[in-house]
Amino acid sequence: MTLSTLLVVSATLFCLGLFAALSRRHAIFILIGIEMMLAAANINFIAFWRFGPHTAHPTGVIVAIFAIAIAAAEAAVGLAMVIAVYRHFRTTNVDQFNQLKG
Amino acid sequence: MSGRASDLLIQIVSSLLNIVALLGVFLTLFALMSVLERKILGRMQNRYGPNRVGPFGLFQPVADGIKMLIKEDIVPARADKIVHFLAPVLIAAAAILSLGVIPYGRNMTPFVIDGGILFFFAVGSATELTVFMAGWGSNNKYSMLGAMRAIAQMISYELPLIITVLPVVMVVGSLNPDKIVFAQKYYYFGFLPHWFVLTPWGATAFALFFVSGLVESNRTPFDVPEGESEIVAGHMTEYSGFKYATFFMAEYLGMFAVSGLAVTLFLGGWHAPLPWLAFIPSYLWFFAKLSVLLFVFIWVRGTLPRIRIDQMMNFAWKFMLPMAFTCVVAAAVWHYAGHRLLAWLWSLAVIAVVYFALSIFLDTRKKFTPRRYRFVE
Amino acid sequence: MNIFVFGIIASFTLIVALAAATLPKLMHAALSFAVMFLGISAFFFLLGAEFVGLVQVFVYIGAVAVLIVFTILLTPHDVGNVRGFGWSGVVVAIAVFGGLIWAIVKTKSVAIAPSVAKALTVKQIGEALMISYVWPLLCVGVLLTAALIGALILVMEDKRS
Amino acid sequence: MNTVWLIPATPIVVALLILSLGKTAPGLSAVFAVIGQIAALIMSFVAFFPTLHAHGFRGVENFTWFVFGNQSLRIGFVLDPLAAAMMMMITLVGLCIFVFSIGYMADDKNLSRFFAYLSFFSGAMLGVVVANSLLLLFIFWELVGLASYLLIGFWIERPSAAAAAKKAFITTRVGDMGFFLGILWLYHNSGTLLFYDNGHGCLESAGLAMLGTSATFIALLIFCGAIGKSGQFPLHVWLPDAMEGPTPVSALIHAATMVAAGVFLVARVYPIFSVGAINGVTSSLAVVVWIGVITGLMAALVAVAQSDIKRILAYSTVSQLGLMMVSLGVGGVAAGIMHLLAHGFFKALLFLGAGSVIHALHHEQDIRKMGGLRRAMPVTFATYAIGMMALSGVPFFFSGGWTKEEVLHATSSWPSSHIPHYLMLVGVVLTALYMSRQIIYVFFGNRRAAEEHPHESRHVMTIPLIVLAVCAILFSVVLTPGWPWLESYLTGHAPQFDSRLLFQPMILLSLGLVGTGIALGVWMYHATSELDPLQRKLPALFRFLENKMWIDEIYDRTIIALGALFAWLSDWMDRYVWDGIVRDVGAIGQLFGKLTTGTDERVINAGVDEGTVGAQGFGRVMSRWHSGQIQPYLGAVALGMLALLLLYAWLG
Repeated sequence: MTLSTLLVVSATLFCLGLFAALSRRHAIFILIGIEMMLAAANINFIAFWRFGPHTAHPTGVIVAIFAIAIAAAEAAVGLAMVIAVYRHFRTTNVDQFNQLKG
Repeated sequence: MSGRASDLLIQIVSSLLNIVALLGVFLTLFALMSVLERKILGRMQNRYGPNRVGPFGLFQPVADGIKMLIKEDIVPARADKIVHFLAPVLIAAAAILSLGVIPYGRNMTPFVIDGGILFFFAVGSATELTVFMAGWGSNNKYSMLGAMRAIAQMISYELPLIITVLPVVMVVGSLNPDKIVFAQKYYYFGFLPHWFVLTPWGATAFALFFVSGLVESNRTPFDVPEGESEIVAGHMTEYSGFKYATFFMAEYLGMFAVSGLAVTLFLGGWHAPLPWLAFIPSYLWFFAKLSVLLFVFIWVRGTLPRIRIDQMMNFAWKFMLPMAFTCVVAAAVWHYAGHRLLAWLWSLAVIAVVYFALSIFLDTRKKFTPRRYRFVE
Repeated sequence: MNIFVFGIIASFTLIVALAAATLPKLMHAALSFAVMFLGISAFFFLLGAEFVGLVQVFVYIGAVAVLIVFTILLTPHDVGNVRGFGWSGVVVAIAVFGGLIWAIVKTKSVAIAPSVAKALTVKQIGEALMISYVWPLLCVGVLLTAALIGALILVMEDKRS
Repeated sequence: MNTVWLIPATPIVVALLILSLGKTAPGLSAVFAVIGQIAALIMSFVAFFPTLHAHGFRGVENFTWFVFGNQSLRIGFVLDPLAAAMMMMITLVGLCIFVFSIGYMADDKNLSRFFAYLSFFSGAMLGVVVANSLLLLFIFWELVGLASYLLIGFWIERPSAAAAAKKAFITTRVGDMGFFLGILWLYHNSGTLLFYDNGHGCLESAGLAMLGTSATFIALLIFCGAIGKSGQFPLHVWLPDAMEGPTPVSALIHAATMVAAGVFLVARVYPIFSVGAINGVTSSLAVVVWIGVITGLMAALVAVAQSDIKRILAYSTVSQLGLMMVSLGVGGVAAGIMHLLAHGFFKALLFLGAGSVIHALHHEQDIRKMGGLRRAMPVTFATYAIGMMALSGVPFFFSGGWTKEEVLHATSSWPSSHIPHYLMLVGVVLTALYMSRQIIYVFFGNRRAAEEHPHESRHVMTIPLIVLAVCAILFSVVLTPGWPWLESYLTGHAPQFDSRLLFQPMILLSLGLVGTGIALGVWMYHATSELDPLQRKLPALFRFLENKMWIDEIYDRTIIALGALFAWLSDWMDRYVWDGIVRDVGAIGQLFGKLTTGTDERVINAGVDEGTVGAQGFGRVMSRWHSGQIQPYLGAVALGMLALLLLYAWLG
């Protein structure tokens, strides 16, 4: 097991998240996809910390913890927005949220 | 290469041994508990309880188990089969996992994890999702409502539950359950145990923790998610046979886990209450304390009526949470005032001030008045 | 660390993630999403970051997943409409995937084995958080409070209408 | 010493307090005003004591007002015998007038406004007295002017009152222009406006030395201000017109505040006047003397032919002020100030007495319609007679007699000329004449056209009269040559008692002159009739005097007509010359504007239009990309990231 294999796994996870965020029509899927991408990024942080020269300094771990906290906040606000948008449009299909269409 | 392989083997074998021991002890305890609860409740209600199977009805759980196993397993046609199946499995798994980090005796912690307390709560939080899975997967109105109620109350009470643990973690300076138990091994004046429940903040935190634990394990008086008079059996409505038994077991295991954690955090873990009683094996002390707490669980169930859900939520957010934060402050005061008598008084003062302020602030000034009946005209 | 264990965890995580991204039923996807985090936290355990793994499980399974299923219940949707699928997204995702893999393979310096290191204790992390990273910690605290209040205001029922 | 500023501040604060109360409680406002005045009186009294202890006492409190550049403007307050005596007089007389006003103005609906202005007037005058800086003095000086404007025009609904107020304000402003120029010149030369500043003030030797020959001009310019305020010729015209204000206001203006300010100013800056004096004579002082002489004599003559009770008193004030100026000019500063103080008491008494009469007769002011009030108003008559005799200068018993004596004594020893002395003697006779004329018309003889049932005024009005009458008599105690306490106090010498000095030959002369005047008056006016005896005998002279020597008319024909002409000329210039130029410039601007408009429309606007059309088209194209949906945007971000990754890989 090398760093590159971990990176391949996290890249795969990232692209699955990207795929979920780009292709699915339901607003919640976009959030799920974003959370997946963030988790993939967290794996990278931890991996680089673990494989890096300074294991004693938990910088990567700290960044991952902050990323988790911020992702939680983002999820809370994002889901609140989904509910608010649903109240307004009566749908959660992102194809129909096009009021900003130029 | 061979050394590493043998290391791994030893690891796997010891883990399996731990798991087997854990399951053996706690499933036995579950069986015992199920019959004892019925007997104790019976005594409280002036009847005998189960007394037909075996001596004093002690084989009743065996009979129950056989009944559950051979009962028809009914899955609703519109149910989500996979989720419906996974819910009891996962809930039992979570309950068993959370039992894994509690120190049962001297050097008797199944899995030593540095962040053991965090592990306990991380696994415990999975319970909510599994309850939800059960409710949603059954595709039943009552199940869904029960699951929603369960999640609402569990999330609400999870906050005080976790925050009341914080003072102990702060004072000990570790999330490791072993270290927390170790910190309570001393005695004041040679006889008064150094348990955290004997400090003002510890007593308050223990009371809050115990109430929150009651809620988390869906026990009376907080059993609204499965209140049979309102929503049949909540998220367990569509379960029968062995799946129902699994839910039942998970609930009891959860109760054991919360009680065990309470013993670990506040009641000195496996330490003897008096120094000259230390010759009795440590795990016996632990189970003795655990039994006392379990008896209180049963006692409460036999005594108190079910509470209304909105009152319960208000209680959580308006009283439990502020008091839990007060415990944190009081523990800090106690810690920085030097763990002495003066610290004890200061800490008590902090808690008393907040308690009385809350009691004044939350007083709705509702008086008991004669009930007035209104009839349909 | 064992390549065998790693393989199991990786394949489990990726399969569950694929399920979370593609399952047609939203609730199934959300539950797979929750399970995926179990796999990711297993990764963290494997890499010696137990604390992050526990926090991950605690936050995502205990809070975010519950929030997501609650939101799903609060937004009953018209099923046929939402199940659409954008193939352009697949193309973009595959392109990005290709680019990333190409970059990883091309970069020789990442093909290294992990160094032997002592396990990271919670105390170390706590000290790092409270000493070196106390400002970011406070900022995250403020952010979480703001997010809490903001989310509440967003979903509050408009009393006027 | 450092609390002297409280004395002027108290009435001003009281004035603001009364104004802030509004019309809610007129009685309360009177109480406040009187209390404020009493407080000022007490404080003046307290301030008076330290000046007694040491002869030539002078307390100075200076501070920096503000700093501009590297110069700091300093102002301050001074307490010396001059200021202390003036403050005592102002507050005492002011208090009497305030109390009198309660009765006199009882029916007025704007009572609180009246008391606020009155209080403000008093405070401003006290500020003039204690100021230790020409600038601060000027500020209070202008506040005095403002207060007089407000009070003269107090009955704002009367056009004549409004006109008189304007006249007073503008006329005094003419003098103030000169005063201000003098201040600037003084500041330019000496670099300080402080009077006393530990030897660096402009009135102290170092400061005076810096003035040099310009001292004469500075002194004359400052004197312009005094001319305006003290009603000296040729700016005296506002003072008789100021009788349009309520009678207590006239009393205050003539006795205590406004007109005294001019005399006080000259006394205050006297060292500037006497720079380079040879034998006590400088050219600036000579100007002061001659102006005073002209004013005194002219006003006394005019007073003889007036028929309005207050106008007679007004002209007598002008005449007396002339006398004081002469005294100052010839070097008798102490005599002049003593006469000012004594005059303050008896002139206030006379005005209040006239006010009492006017009040009793329901605002009838023509003396030819009065008569025989002696029996109806005994208190008023008695006090008025005391005031009249003090003003006429009856010796021995009345303060006016002693001070007038001193003034005449000073003029007699003026080295330049004896003409002022003789003219002043004539003035004394004239004063006795017109005062006896007035008192005979008002109090003796038969009742004439005016009121059927005149009655004595209320106590609130008569008590101030009595107090002032007592003062007018008792004040003479400190004035006599036998024990010249006040003079010593003002000049800073120890008083010496010498009873032999009480009887001097000059007294006989003055007794004779006053007797002549009074006898002449009695002889001329004893047979009272509608037609004035002087008018019967010398109609031309009488008309000349009755119309105030046509000075107002001369001003109308000359200065004001010139002003009107100039205004008309300016108007014409403005209308046809300047306006035309402006119009032409405007037309050029318009032409230029048209040119630029053309350029703007055809060149710049068109360019911008084309640009915006292009931008619009581009935006339309771009907006097609903006579907308003999230996912394409997210995809674009992902592709951008991919592009960056590839770019990075390609570069390194």
